[in-house]
Amino acid sequence: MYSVLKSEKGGVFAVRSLLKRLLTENMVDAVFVAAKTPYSDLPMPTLISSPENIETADPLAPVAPFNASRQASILLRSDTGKRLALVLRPCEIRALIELVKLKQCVLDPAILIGIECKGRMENALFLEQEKQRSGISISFYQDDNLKEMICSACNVCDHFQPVGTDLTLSVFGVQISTGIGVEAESETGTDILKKMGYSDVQPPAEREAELRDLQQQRLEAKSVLMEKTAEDIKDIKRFETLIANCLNCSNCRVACPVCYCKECVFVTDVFAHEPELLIRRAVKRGMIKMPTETTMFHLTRLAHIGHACVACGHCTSVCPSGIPVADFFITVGSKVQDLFDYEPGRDINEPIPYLVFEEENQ
Amino acid sequence: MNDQFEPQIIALVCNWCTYTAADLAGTSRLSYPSNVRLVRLMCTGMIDAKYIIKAFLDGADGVVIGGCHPGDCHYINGNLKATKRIYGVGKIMEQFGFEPDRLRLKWIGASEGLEFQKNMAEFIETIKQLGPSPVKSRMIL
Amino acid sequence: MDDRRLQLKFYETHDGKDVLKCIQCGTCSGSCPLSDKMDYAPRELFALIRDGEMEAVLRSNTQWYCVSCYQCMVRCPQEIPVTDLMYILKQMAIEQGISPKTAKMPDLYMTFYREVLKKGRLTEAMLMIRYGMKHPTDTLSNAFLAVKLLKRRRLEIIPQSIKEPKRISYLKSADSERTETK
Amino acid sequence: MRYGFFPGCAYKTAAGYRESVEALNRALAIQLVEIPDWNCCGATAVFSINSSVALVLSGRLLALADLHGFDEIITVCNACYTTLRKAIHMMEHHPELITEINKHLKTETLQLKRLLPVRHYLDVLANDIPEMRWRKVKQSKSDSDLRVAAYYGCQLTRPWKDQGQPERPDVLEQFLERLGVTVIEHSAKTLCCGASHMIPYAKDCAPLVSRIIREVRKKNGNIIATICPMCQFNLDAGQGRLNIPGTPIAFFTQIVGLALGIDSKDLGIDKLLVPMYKISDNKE
Amino acid sequence: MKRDQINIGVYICHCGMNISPKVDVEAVAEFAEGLAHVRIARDYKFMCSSPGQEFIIDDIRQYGLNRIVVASCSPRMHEATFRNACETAGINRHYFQMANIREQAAWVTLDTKEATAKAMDLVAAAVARVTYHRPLESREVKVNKSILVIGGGIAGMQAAISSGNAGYQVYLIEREPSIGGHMAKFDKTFPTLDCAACIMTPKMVEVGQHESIRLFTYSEVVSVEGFVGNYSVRILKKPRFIDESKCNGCGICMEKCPIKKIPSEFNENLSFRTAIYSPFPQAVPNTPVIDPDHCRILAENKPCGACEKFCEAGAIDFNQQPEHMDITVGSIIIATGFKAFDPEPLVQYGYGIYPEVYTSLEFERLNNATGPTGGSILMKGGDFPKRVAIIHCVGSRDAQYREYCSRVCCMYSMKFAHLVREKTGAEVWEFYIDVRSPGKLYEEFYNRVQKEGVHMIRGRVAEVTDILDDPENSEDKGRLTVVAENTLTRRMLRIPVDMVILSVGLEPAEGAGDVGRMIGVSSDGNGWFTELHAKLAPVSTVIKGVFLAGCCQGPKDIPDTVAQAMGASGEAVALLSKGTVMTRAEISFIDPDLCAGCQTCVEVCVYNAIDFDEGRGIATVNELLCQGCGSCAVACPSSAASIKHFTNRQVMEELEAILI
Repeated sequence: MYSVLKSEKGGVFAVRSLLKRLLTENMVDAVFVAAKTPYSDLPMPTLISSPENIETADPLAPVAPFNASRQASILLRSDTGKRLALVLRPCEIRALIELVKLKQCVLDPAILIGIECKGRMENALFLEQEKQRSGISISFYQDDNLKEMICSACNVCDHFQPVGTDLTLSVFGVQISTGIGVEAESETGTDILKKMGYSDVQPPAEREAELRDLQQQRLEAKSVLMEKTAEDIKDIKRFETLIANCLNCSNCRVACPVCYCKECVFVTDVFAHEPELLIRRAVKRGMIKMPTETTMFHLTRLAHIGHACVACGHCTSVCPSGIPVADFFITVGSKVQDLFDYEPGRDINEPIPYLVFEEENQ
Repeated sequence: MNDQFEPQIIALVCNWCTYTAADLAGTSRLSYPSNVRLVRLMCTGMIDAKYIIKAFLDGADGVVIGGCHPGDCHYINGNLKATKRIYGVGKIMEQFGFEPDRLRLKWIGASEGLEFQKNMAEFIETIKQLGPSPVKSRMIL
Repeated sequence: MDDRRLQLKFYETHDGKDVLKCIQCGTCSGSCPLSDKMDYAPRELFALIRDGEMEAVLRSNTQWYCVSCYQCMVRCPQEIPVTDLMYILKQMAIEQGISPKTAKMPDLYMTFYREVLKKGRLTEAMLMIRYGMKHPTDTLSNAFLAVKLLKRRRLEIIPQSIKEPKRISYLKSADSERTETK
Repeated sequence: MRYGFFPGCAYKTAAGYRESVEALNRALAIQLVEIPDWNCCGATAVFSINSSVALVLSGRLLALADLHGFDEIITVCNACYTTLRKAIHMMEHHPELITEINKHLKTETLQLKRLLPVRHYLDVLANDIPEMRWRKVKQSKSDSDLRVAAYYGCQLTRPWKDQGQPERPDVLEQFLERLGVTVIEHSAKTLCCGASHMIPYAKDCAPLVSRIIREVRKKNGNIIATICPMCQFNLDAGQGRLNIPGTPIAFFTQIVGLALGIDSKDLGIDKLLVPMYKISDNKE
Repeated sequence: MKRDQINIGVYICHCGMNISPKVDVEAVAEFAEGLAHVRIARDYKFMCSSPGQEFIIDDIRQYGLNRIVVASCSPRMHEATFRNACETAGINRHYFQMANIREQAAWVTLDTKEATAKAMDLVAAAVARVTYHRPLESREVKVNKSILVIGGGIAGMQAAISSGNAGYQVYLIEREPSIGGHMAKFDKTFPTLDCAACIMTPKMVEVGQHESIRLFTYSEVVSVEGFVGNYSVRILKKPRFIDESKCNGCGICMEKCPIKKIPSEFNENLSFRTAIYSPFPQAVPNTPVIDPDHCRILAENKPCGACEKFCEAGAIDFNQQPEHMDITVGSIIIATGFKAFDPEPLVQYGYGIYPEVYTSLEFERLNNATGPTGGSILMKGGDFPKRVAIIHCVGSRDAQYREYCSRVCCMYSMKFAHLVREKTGAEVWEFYIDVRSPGKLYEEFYNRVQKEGVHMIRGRVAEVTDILDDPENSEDKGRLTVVAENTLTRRMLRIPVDMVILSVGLEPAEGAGDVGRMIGVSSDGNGWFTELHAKLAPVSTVIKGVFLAGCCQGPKDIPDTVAQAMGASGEAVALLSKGTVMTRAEISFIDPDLCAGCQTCVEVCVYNAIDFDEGRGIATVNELLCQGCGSCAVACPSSAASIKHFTNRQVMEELEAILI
C-alpha cells in the first residue's frame, strides 16, 4: 500500500506528523528517531515518548554520526512489552537484522520505519553546510550539488531501499518540499496507514525510473571502487602501504555495527609476544618490524565479520588517519558474501553461512 | 623457480586422523621433506581463522590443514564445520595476494600414512613452484 | 588369443568391472527366458570372466542368446547391468572375429547392421532375404507365413531407405573407428 | 498437441498399427508429425555389433528432431523406445560421446545440441489427453465381449523403472479401464516374446510364445493388447506356427479405437493373422 | 604464577637408536637450554623407562621445575606416562608438552642436519607453548543410580533383569500393550528347537514381578535431556482405557466385545481380535487395552459399553487421558529392536498377489500353538501343503533394498524347513545364496536339516509365478512355480509348490531414528545405531552413559542379543556402581564476562553440551557432555568460548615459535 503524506512545510514535517500520530493515537509507546539535541545541529538517535518533542525529529537529515542499529539494539535487547517505532536507514536495518540473527536483540516490539536513503554526509561537512543554509534536510533532496557531498560508502551503496520494514518513507519520485511518500511493507504497516485514514494511491510515475537510474549509477560507482581497491590491496605490501597510517586505535571496530563482541580479541593477550621469540626472529632475519598487529587486526576482522559487513561506511568516517577501511571491507566482504551466496541483512531467516554445513561442501 | 628456496610449511592437523597418519608415516619410515611443521589440534573444527592468518603473516609459505574424511570425524562433523571457514579465510587471503594454492585442505585418514607422505611432498613442491610467500623476510602482523 | 589382455580390455576399456560385484546367486540365469539354451548361464559366464577364461567366454553362444529383455538387470541384487555387459561381449567377439558354435545370431545382426549402414532404414523382407542366403531353412520355414502376410499387405518388398543414403556414408567411418563402449 | 513422431522401420508393415494410430490421432486431434528423413534406431542388432554406429544413429535422429523444432520424440515400438533411451542415457553419463557423434554428423551439417525426451505413444494417450476430450470422442459403449489382457513385452518398463513396476505394470490396464474396456489380470505381462531371436531360433522361442498365450487364456482373456510391433508379430504369427490359434493379438491402439467406437475397418483390424471374429472362450 | 617464576625442564630422548643417530640429541639439548625460561635441558637414552621418569621427577623436586617438555615419540604413545610423572612429582599434569621428534623428525627425514634442525624447531615450539599451559583439573560428579531401558523385547527384558538383579532401579519402556517383542511371536528357536514361549514366558513374568523393575507398557519416551549420571526422561503413557489397578485379567470383556473383525497385529493379520484386546494370552501385564480406532464408543461415539457392563471389577474407564511421567536416570540402554522387511516391492515373489506366499513372521504365527491355526501349518484353503519353498535373503544382500546380510534368516529358514517336515511331511525346497551358520551348534543343525531330506538349492529365486510349466499335470493345479537356477548343477529349476515362505531380512524398528535423535545417538546408513567402536566398544555409544542392546545395533540372533543385553547392563551397572563419573579436563570454557549470549555455540555443539542460561543471558558448558572438539570456540563470534589446553594463546605461541 502506498500513500502520500502531504505537508506544505515539506517532507520532514510530514514525517513528524506521522510519528506524532503514532504517539498520540497510542499505536506506539515511544519513537526512536534521529533528532536534534539542544547541544548540536547534528541529529542524534533519540527516544521520544511525548508527542510535542517530535518537533525535534529530523530523520531525513543527510547525516548519521552513528550507525543507529547499535543504539536500537540496546532498546530491543529484549521484549519489554512496550511498542516502539524505529526510524532507520537501510544500512542500519540490515545491521540490525544481522544482530537479530546473533540473538543480540529481538524485533517483536519494533515497528520498523525505513527511510529510502540517498546517502549521508560526513559530520563536519554536514555541520558546515547546515550552517550555510538551514533546512538542509529538504534542500539535500533538491540540490544536486549536495548529493555530490555524500560519503564514499554511500556513493557506492546499492541498498538505498530498506528491506524488512513495516513502513518505508519514500523519497523517490516525490517533491520533498511538498511531502513524502510512505509505503506499507507489512500487515502492521498497512494497518497503521489505514487506521490513520490514508488511502492507497499509485506511486508517482517517476519513482521507478529514479530508482533504476540511481541503482545503475551506484552499481557503476561500486564496480569502479572495487576495482580500484582490489588493485590497492592486491598484494600484502600494497595493503600495508594503504594502512601504513593505521594507529591501531580501534575506532573502526568501535563504530562497526556488526562488531558486537563484549571484549575484542585484540584487547586480550591472544596476540601477545614473547620478547625472546622476537629477539630470536630478529637475529635470524636481520631486521623485523615490531609487531603493531595492524595488518593482523584488519585481516582478522575481515575473517570475523566480512560476511556480515553492511557497507555503512562508518569505519572510514571515524578513522583518524583517513584510511579507507570501508573500501576494502566492501571489496573483500563482497567476495566472501559471493562465495557463500550470502547477503547480510537480506532476510532474517537466512542462516549465517558459517553455521550451515552440508556433506557436499567438499 | 628458486633452487635455494626452502619453504616453511605449517600443517594444522587433527589428532585423530591426520596426526595419526603422520605417526604412521613415521613408523613406516616414509620420508618426506623436512619443511613441514605439524601443529596438533584435537579437530579441524577448532581451527580458527586467526591461526591461518597468523601463520601467513608470520611468514609461512604454505598452510596445509589435515583432517578426517567427511563422515569419519571423531566429533561427528567438526571437519565439515571447518571446511567453510577455511574456504572463507582462503578467499580473503587471496584478495591480499596470497595465492589460493598456498592454503590447502586435505582429508587424510588415520591409516593413510602413505597419503600423508605423498600429500606433504606434493604440497611442498607446489609451494616451491609458487616461490616464497609475499611476506617472507618481513614481519607484518 | 591373449586372455589376460582381453580380460583387461573388458574391465578397463569397456568398463566391465561390475562383474567383480557378482555374488553368483543365479538370479540372472533364473530370470533369463533362454538361459537353458546357452552354453553358459550368465552367472557362469561372469565366473569365467573373473577366472580370465576370455576365449571360452567370447566363443560361447551365451551373449548371442541374450534377447535384451533386461529382466536380469532389474532383479540383480548387486545391480550389475547384466544386459549391457552382454552387449560388450558381443562387440568384443565381433572385434576378435570369434564365431560361437551357433553362428546364426551374429549373421542376423550383421545383416541387419549392413542394411542399416547402407540404407539408414531396415526393410524386414530384405533382412529375411539376405539372411536367408546364409541360413535358407530359417527363411523357407517362414514362406507360408510370408504368403499370409502378403495377403494382408503386411510385407513390404520395396526397400525402405532414408532420402539420400549417401549422406550417411559417415556411418562407415564410425564403423571403422569403434568408440569404446562406456 | 504436436509431437515429433519416430515410427521406426516396423511400423509400416505392422498389422493395422498405422491405421489405428492415425485413426486415433484424427479422433483426438493429436499432431503426430513424422520426423523428416528419420533413420533406423539400430535396435539391439547395431548395439550388438558396434556401439559407435548405434550412437551415431540415435544421435542423428535426435539431431533431426531438434532441427525440426520438436520437443519430444514419440515412438510406437518398444525397441525404438529403449534403444533411443539407452543411447541418451549413455550420452548423459559420458558427454564426450556427444562430441564424437557430432564429428560424424558434421558431414551432413547436422548437430546434436540437446537430448530430447523420448516417450511411448501409450504414455501420450494415457497421460496427455484431457479427460474431457476422451468423453467427447467416445461415442458408443465398449464391446462387452472383449476381455483384454494387456501385454507390455520387455522393453517399456525395463531397464528403467519409470513406466511403473518393471514386472507387473498396470499403466495400460488403468488406461483401458478408464475407457470402459474390460481387462484381465495375469502373470505374463512382461514375459519375453523371443523378439528377433524368433528368426534363427524359432524352435527355442516357441515355448515363450505359448506360455504367454496359455496364461492369458487361463486367466480368461480373449484378446491381447500389445504395444510393440515385434511382440505383436511374434504372438500373432507364433500361434499359427504352434498350431494353437484362437487369441487375436491386437495393438492397444486398435482396442482403444474400438472402445471409442471407431469403425474396425479404419483400425486395420483385418490385418491380424489371428482374426478378431475367432474370439471364443478358449479357456484352458 | 608470575612469568619470572616459570622453570622449564626439557628432556630429549634418544629412544635407543631410534632418534639419536638421526637427530643430534646433544645439540638439541644444548639449543633448548638457551631458550627462555628453560632451567634445565638433558638428553637420555629412554625417557619413557622408569629411570627416565625418575629423572624428571627428581629434577622437578630438586630444581623447582614447574613445566616439563619431553622431546621423544608421539604424544599418542606416552603423553599419559609423562603427565603421570609430573603429577607424581607434584605439579599439574597439564604443565607438560611433548615434542614428537621421532615420528616427525628422526624417522621421516633423510638428512641428519635437517632432522636436527626440525627437532630443534619442534622443541622450541613445545617450550613456547608450555609456557602458557594452565593447570587443569577433572572433577568427580555424582550419578543417579537408576537405568532406563527403551524397548521390551528380549534384549530390553534381559537388560532390565540383569540391571535389576544388581540392585539398580530400572524403568522399562515398551510401546506395545505387552512386553515380549518379536520373540513372543516365535514358536521354536534355532538350533535347539526349544519352545520360545517356554523360555520367554517366565522371563516376562520375572520382569513383571521384579521388585527393581518399573514397567511402563503402552508408553513411549518423548524427551531425554541431561547427561551421564543425570538424564531427565519424559514418558508418555497412552491411555489403555482400563484401570490397571482394578483389572484382574479375567478376559470377559474380550469375549463380550461386539467388534470382532479387527486384524490381529500379533498374529500378523492372519486372524482377528476384538476392539478390547490383549495381544496374546500370556501378555505382561495381563491388562487388555481398548483400541480407540475401532471401539464403538471411542471411535464412533455410538452406544455400546458391553465390556463395561460385564466387568465386575469396574476397571473400564473411557475417560482415561494420555499421561506424562518424568523420571531421572543415570544411564540409558536402548533396545528398540528390529522390523521385518516388507517384501511387497519385490513383486517377482508375488507377496500380496498370491495368497500362498507368506513372510517368515506370518509363518511363525501359522506354526504357533497360539496362532490362527492352533499351530497347524495349513494353507488358506485348510489343506496341508505337499511341497513348500523357502526363499532366503528376501530384501537382504540386495543392493536395491538392504545390502547387508540379516544374519538370522539362514538359520530360521532351516528351522522352518525342519518344522514343515516334522509337522506336515511336506517336501521342502530351500533356496539360498550362501548358507551362513556360524554359531554354536548351527552348522550341526544345517547338517541335520539336510539329513531330514530338505532340498537345499544354491540359487536365489528369480520369480514365483502362477504360470505352470506343465498345466496339464493335475497334481500341480493351483500351485505356484518357483523359478531359480540351481547354481551347483547349472539347471534351471521350475518347481511347482503349494506354499512359499519368504525369509525376509531385518530392518531397524520404526521410530528408532527418533529415539536416536532424542538421545543423540547416531545411526549408520541403514539406520542401525552406531556403537562407539566396532571392535572394542560394541555396546557403548558416543554418548556417555548410553548403551545398546540387541538388534537396534544390527541384526542378531537370540543368544547374541541376550549376551549383548547383559553386556550393556554390565556396562551401565559398572558406570553407576562407582557412584561418580570423572569430568574431562580438556573441555570448552565459556567466559561469562565475554559471552554476548548469541547462542551460536549452542547451535554448533553436536553433543548438546552447551546450555543457554536465560537468566544471565549467557551460555554455559556442561562439563560432562563436552567432548572438547572446539567447534564452539571457533564459532563463538566474541571469543568467549575456548578449549582448555588448546586456547588461542597456546596455539598462537606455538605458531610464533615455529615461524622464527
